Amino acid sequence: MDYILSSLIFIPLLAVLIILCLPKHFTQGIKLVALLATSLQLILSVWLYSAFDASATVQGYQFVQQLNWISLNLQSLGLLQIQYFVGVDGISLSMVLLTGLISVIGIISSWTISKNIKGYFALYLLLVGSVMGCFLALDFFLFYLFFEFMLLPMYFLIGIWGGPRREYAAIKFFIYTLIGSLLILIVMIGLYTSAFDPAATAVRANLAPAGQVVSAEVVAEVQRQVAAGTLTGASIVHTFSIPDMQQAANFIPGSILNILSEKQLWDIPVRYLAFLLLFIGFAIKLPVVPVHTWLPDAHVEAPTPISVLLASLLLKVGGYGLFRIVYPVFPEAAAYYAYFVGLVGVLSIIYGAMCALAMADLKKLIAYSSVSHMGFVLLGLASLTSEGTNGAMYQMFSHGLISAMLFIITGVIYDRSGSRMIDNFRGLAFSMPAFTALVVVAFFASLGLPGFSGFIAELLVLLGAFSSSAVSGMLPRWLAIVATGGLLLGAAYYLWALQRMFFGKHWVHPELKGEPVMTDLTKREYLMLVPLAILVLIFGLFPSLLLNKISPDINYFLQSVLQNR
Amino acid sequence: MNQVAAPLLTPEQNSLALWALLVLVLPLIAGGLVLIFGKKLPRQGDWLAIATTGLAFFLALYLFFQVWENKTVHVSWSWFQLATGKTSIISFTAGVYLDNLAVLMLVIVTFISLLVQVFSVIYMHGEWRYHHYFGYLGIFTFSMLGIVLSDNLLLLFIFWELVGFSSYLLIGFWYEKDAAVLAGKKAFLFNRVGDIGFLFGIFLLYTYLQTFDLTLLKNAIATGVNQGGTFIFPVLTGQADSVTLSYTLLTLAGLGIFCGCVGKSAQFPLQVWLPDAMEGPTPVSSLIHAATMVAAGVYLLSRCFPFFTEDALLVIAIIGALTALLGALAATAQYDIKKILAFSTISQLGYMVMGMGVGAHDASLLHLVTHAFFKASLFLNAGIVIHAMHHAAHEFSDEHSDVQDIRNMGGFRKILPFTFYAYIPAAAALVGLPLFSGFLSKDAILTGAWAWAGLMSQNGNLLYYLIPVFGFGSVLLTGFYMAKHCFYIFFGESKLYKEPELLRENKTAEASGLLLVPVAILAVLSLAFFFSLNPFSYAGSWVMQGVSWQKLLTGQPGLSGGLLPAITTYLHDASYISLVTAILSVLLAVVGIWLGWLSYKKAVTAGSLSTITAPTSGFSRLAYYHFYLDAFYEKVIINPFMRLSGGAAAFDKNFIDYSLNTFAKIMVVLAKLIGWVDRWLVDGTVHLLVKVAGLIGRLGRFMQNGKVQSYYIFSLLGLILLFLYILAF
Amino acid sequence: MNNIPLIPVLLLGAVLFCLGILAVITKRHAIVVLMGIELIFNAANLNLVAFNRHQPDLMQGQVFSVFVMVIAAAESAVALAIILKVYSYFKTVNLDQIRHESDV
Amino acid sequence: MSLVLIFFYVFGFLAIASAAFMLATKNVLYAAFGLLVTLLSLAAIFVLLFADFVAITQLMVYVGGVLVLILFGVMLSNQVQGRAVQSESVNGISGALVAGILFGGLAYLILSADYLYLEGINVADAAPVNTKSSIIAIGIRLITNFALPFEVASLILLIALMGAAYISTEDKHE
Repeated sequence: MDYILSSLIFIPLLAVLIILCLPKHFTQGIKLVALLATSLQLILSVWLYSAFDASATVQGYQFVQQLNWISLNLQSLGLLQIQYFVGVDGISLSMVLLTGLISVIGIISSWTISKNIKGYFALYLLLVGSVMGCFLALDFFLFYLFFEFMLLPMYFLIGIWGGPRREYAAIKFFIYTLIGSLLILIVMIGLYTSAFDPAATAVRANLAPAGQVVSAEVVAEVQRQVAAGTLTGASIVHTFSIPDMQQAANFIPGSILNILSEKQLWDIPVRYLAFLLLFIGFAIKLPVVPVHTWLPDAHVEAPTPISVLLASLLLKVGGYGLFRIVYPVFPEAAAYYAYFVGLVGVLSIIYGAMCALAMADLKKLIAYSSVSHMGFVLLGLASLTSEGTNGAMYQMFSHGLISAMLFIITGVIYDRSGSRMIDNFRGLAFSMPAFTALVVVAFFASLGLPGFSGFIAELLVLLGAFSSSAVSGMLPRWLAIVATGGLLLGAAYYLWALQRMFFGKHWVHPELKGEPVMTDLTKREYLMLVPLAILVLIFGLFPSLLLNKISPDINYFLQSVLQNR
Repeated sequence: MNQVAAPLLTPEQNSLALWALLVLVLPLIAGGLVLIFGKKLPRQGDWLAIATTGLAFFLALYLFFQVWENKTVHVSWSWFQLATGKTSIISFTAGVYLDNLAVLMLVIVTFISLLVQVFSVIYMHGEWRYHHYFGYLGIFTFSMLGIVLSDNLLLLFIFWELVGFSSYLLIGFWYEKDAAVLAGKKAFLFNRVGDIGFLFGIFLLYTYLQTFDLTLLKNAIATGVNQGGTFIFPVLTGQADSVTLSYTLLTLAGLGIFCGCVGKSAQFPLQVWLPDAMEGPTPVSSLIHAATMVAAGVYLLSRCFPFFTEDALLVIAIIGALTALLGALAATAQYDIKKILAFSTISQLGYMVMGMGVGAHDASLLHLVTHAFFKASLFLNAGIVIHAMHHAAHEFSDEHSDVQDIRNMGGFRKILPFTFYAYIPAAAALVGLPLFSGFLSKDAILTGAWAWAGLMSQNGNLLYYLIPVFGFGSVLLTGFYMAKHCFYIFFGESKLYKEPELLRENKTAEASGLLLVPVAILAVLSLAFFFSLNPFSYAGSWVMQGVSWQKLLTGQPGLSGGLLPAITTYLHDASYISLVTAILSVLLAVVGIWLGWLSYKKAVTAGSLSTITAPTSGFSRLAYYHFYLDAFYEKVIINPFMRLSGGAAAFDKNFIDYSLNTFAKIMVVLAKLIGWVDRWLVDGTVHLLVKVAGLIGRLGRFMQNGKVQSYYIFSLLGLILLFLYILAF
Repeated sequence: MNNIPLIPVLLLGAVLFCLGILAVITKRHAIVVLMGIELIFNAANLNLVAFNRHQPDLMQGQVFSVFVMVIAAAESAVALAIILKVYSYFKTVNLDQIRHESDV
Repeated sequence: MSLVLIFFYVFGFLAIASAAFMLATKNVLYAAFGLLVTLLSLAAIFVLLFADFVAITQLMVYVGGVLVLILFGVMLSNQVQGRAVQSESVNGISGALVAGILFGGLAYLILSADYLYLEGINVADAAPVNTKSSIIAIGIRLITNFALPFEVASLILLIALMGAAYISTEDKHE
């Protein structure tokens, strides 16, 4: 199974081609192809999860596939080298698993889409494939390619299949994310001009035979020679490889992002500036207050399955980018700005929760709760402690599951009544008891009730943030204390929503179109919600299922950041 | 990192731990099954829930006899691990810890849970969501047992939250009633406020001592050396250096943990949720909001006793005393039977907490146990009364009268004699009359408080005596409100429903046996005899001896240092305190009862019994509205916060989004402007060039018109120009 | 003296030349244009002959005027042949019309 | 004023007038006759300028050849029977302008040129009058100094005649 990662990426893309070949009215076939492709992806990702060896090596990218893709000789500027470089480690593993899961759920949720089915499913699978690519790419260029590739299908999925203000939302989403990508692009180019690939350089400088694995000594020798300035110009092979960029020794002396160069721009070291740019780029995706306003609009206008994908997967790309690129490449800037990052995280937690408290639209409430919960990711990351970083990763995974549930729940209500306003419903527990039970599960999971995965994540994050001042010295304690307010607020808005919508005497606003019949869940909806609920419970009771797999790699990440700060 | 310093586990210990686990999960399994399949099971599965709880109870008894005064069992398993540092791992464990206190609580919880479930079979009969009720109870029992069995603070916190959740479900069981749903929400949120403080306490301990495990923490604390305001802890397992912690930080950690107790045990200032929680079914109030869950705070204090510094204990004592007094005061003005009991619960919990604070650790636990029985009994009795009232109200199709208002009752001594005789011992125990269990425990707490005050005030500060004074004051008030409401309920004439038979199940039986048996058992257990062979002295109580700090804390009082031994010594020296306390408390209780009788008489003569109105005057109004704490929170915290939230949302919409949109609009305008420039300047220039070129072209075309003569003209013109050029230059 | 001064002769030549040009330019009839050309030739000849009066050594003026006449004769022969051919083709010798008709 | 000069002016005027008539008339035949008069007048002027051979050649070639050719052309290209061959004018203004400017220029040049500086030209006083015919001199020059141009001219004449003959033949295959 050497090609498992590539299959994960390209199965959906292949399915896109198949769907495009199918006749437009053959809707069942199109849906089945999409379901099959995503199911295959799920099976492969579960297989990947089971085959992933957590104990193997300290820095283990596994199932690596590395092919030269674009190679351009720029004469004195060296060699431009873009690779098809994919691999999986603990950090990406959880996200791959999540992507596999959520994409199947999303397909089931998309089953009722009736408008231009062919286009919808083609775009959907394109999106899924790009997300998967994003999580697996180890070449920055490849990552960026997939990152940008996600934008387009998302734009159309919101803009065509969305609600009444879909154009506004789609454009807002597009512009926000595009600005983020631009910032990332700037830093990517800067990194590219600064970093080199020691192994390929060795081959090019005839220090090692081609076609063989370059030994560590030769790599060290090349790094030494480049640092000494004896290897320069044409013989240096520039690289986009993220693992290469993570080592300070792989930066060309005198280049703008070399850690020793101390170049400054507006009195800020360029590396710090690059960190900030990258951080903002990914923070927009995460999203983080105050660059979060695309999220509520996009969520409210997007159709249910797309909301699910957006909340469960796309937001995670931002956090994943921080883990995979921003922190390891700029560890000293990360340490320098830890306070700032933590502060922004706490701001998101509290501000998002407060906004959620004031929302009258259930979907908006959940969207803001996403902002709040993703703040925990930042807080955990900023703490730079084992607990915090593991918690942040776990929060990404857990939020992926829980937010999927939450958005499906709003979809269920919207499907029946065409409204999502909290005030339009009372006492839904009477007409939809099973649904209400699942809503209670989802809400309590999201507000961090022990036993559900969200609790473990938030506990670890808060623990990390709290102990950070004593352990890594990153965050002051009050940040954690304020962040805990998010737990309280989370409980407040969820319980309030529960009270207003589901309890009390049964009543549905009479002016809703067609006097909706609030029937209980259909089989299809059970099929989406119940597995998610079970997973949320399982990962809440047995966090070792995931943490034991990912924590060695997260620890490696953490130690490399802490050593290089 | 913190490999559990595992004592060699014998197979016996392992098996005991597994039995304990079985006790833990039995109610959960039953609850889950009933929840999911309840509708399909015969009798909606209540028998399943009761049977498993019964089984759990017997298993608990087995564990009790194995462990009590015999051994402690501590088994822990790795739950999940995080890699950290070079090679080490952080291990989060989950384990079972059985000692005297744990097994005692195990028995109490399973026992009361069993009784309450039996009681509920009739009480909740015909309820629309009958099986949900038993499912929720199962979940609750599971969570409560989890608190009791947990060997570390994290696990304890988890179950702590879970009991909050099951409490939320049960309070809001009748979710068609808005008040019930609101009460559930309020309970959960107020609990969460406390829990967050609890979390900080745990975090503080974890940050410096690197473990959640209670035993390890206790051991670590025990090794701490107090050096003038800071504690120095020697090298702990897996740590490089010794840890130095300031006294303040440790006090804060202790107060953090105490916050959990404040929330769950309804202490001042978070006690407001408990009266509202009475919206839940009465058996639930009995089990959760009287006997077990609310007492969990006291259990927590006992478990974490070594982590409290002297200052922390002082705060605990003050809060406890204040709560006891405030609860009692509020109870005097209530007329709702459940509200009275709820406030009395608050007051009694205040006693226990105060007991913990003053170092009367074992007395406090004794009160926990005795209170669990008599308060459960009171609530169940109240349940029967309410049930009867409902019955009558149903017969009369009376939907307006408040069936829980004691002014609507009266004369039940004759109508429901059995209930009366079950109610009185429990009430007497609550008031603290001799021969009843409450006397023992209350006496113990008050003695402890007095001794503590005496010890502390040796520096001349007599303010410490306020604590026992508050305690004694509460005794008086307790006597007053208990007597008063007993007179209202059981004496005189039935005010609302004159026909006694309407209130009874049938002519022969006042209520179903399933209601009466649990009540009877609990009433019997309100007698002091069961807790101490000498019903006048708590000193010989087997419970107190079993849960004394020497035994529970293995003789390590922890951060409070010499306080506990000093109190013991002080009490030993001033043995009169015990006697005086006993006499004084009984005296106060009797005075209270007499005052209650006077108040009842006065009401009867004034004829104000039948006027169902809220008190309008002065203090009683203040007490009736619970000192306006709710309104205070509403006005000072919740409303401003909601406004702030609305402000945040408006800020989001009107500022961030607005500025964004404005920015976008400016960009669009700019783009339009640039578009205009593009069209008129850039394009214009190009068009001009095109026009010029076209003109030239047209000129060229005019010349190249295919007419040979024109060509001739032009060539001649050219010639002329050439001439002119030559001539001119 | 019966000598004719140079300048009046040259002016006469200039006048005839210009009239010839005017004919070439303005006339639409091909043959009239041809006439204009002949006129121009004659004006040139007049100049040649006039200058020959003042530089008679080699008689080059007169000799060349003879050449010019030869060329003119040849030219007019060819031109008329062409005109006739054009006429048989377009049925007109009007220059503008010929242009229009060949413009298809 | 000598008689020669008077004659010159008379013939000069006649030449200009007839040329102008040629321009002015619309009738092509009239124009041809106007040209005839011009040519004749020029022949007379040639005589006055002591170029008897040129004058005779003018009469023979132009009047006898070219003009007859033109007349033939006029007649052959005139389909309309019984009506004068018309020729309109175009480009009146521009043509007059150009011609006027040209004339002005030429006149300016002629009048302002300083002939004294030209080698071998005497403006005021022409060369000694050689009353003898110029035929001998021309003949000698033609076969001595200007033999080559003479031959070339004859060749051109030949080619032109052949060309004219070729062009005017009807296409057989048409």
